Amino acid sequence: MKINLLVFGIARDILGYAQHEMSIQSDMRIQDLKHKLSEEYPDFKKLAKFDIAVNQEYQEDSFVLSERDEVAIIPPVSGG
Amino acid sequence: MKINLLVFGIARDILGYAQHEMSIQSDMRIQDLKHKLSEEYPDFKKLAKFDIAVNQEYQEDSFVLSERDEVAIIPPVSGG
Amino acid sequence: MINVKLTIDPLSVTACEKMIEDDQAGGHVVFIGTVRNHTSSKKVLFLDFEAYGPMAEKEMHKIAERALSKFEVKHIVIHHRVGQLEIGEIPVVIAVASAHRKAAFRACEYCIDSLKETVPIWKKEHFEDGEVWVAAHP
Amino acid sequence: MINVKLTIDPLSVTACEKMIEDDQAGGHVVFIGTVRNHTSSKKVLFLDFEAYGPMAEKEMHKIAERALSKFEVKHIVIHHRVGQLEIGEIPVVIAVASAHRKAAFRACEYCIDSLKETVPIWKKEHFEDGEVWVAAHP
Repeated sequence: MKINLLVFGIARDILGYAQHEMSIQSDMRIQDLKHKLSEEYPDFKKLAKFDIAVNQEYQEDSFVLSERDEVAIIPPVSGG
Repeated sequence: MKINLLVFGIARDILGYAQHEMSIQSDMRIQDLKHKLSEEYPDFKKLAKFDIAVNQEYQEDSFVLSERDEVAIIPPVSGG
Repeated sequence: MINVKLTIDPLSVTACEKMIEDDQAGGHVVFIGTVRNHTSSKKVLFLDFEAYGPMAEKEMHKIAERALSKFEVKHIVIHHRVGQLEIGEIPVVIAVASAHRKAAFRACEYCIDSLKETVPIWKKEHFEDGEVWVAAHP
Repeated sequence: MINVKLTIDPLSVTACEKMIEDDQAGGHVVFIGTVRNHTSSKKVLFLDFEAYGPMAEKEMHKIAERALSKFEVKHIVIHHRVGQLEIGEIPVVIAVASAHRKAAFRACEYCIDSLKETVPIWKKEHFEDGEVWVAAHP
């Protein structure tokens, strides 16, 4: 299935793109996505942390992704 | 001896004046002045409290007044 | 920097904020007091503020000095107005700048709390059916 | 009342303060963040702020709603700017109005603390010799 991956801040520097239609296995959980990203791009392991938002809401590691979800990689925020 | 008494807020309503050159006995302490005021004007006893400033500084009850001091009656403040 | 003012003229919040601008200070906290239209369910028409002017400015300065020594802040402005104030008008503005925001919040609150305890300023509330010196009686 | 805005245009502190005016609210607390000219002794030239726009506004709104339910306050305005900001410019303004000042201080601090924890906005500091995403690394 496909998700729409949005990438911000330092995560965009790591991946090299801001947006990407990504093919993933069905029923992938957020923890699986985080693991996959960290394995393919070890620089993710150097971050203080990174979160995942699905359809503009933070979600837990156990959350299961669905077809067409808008999935955002949220590195440590620093607004204000 | 004489002091220059300044009177503010509700204290002015009680005494009926804002400023007064008052004759007092030498070496009068603030507690004596407070007592004198409260005896002559019982409405002072109804206040939440009142303080005395001498030459624009708050002073304790034990403070001794001097000739020509600027003595202010400070009823409960309510700025801000 | 400390700036303290007691004035009969309307206060400018913007002017207070300008005074504390500093390229080294990233956190600015401003307290603005305004005249409310009621106290404990009674409708307020307007307020009168009077002050023991010279002492009030001295006390405001002392408060700012104490706040500068207690908290890691750079600049403190305390302006207070006297005279007759209508509903919505501004009797007090306190502006604080610091490198870090927590100190600015603490210092600003310290200043307004202290001002209401020690600065010789008195307000009289005017209602339709009378008037009262605020806080005078228990 | 809640008003939340993410914008590329300069923020107006005065506009935020105007929005929270209320004859029933006597205490107004405003937090203004500005761009400092240094971080940990390094000279900052300018900052770049980027946001996940729609989610950032949602999170700002959630923070304001939580603050309204936690504290006795009436109005909360949270404005945040994105894009390139020079030293002294204002990335964030938070304005809170309440009947009593203590709640306004608590709510304003809660909003800026929460914003810095959860709102998807990122800033990159530009130095003479490079640039860094703030807080990205431990």
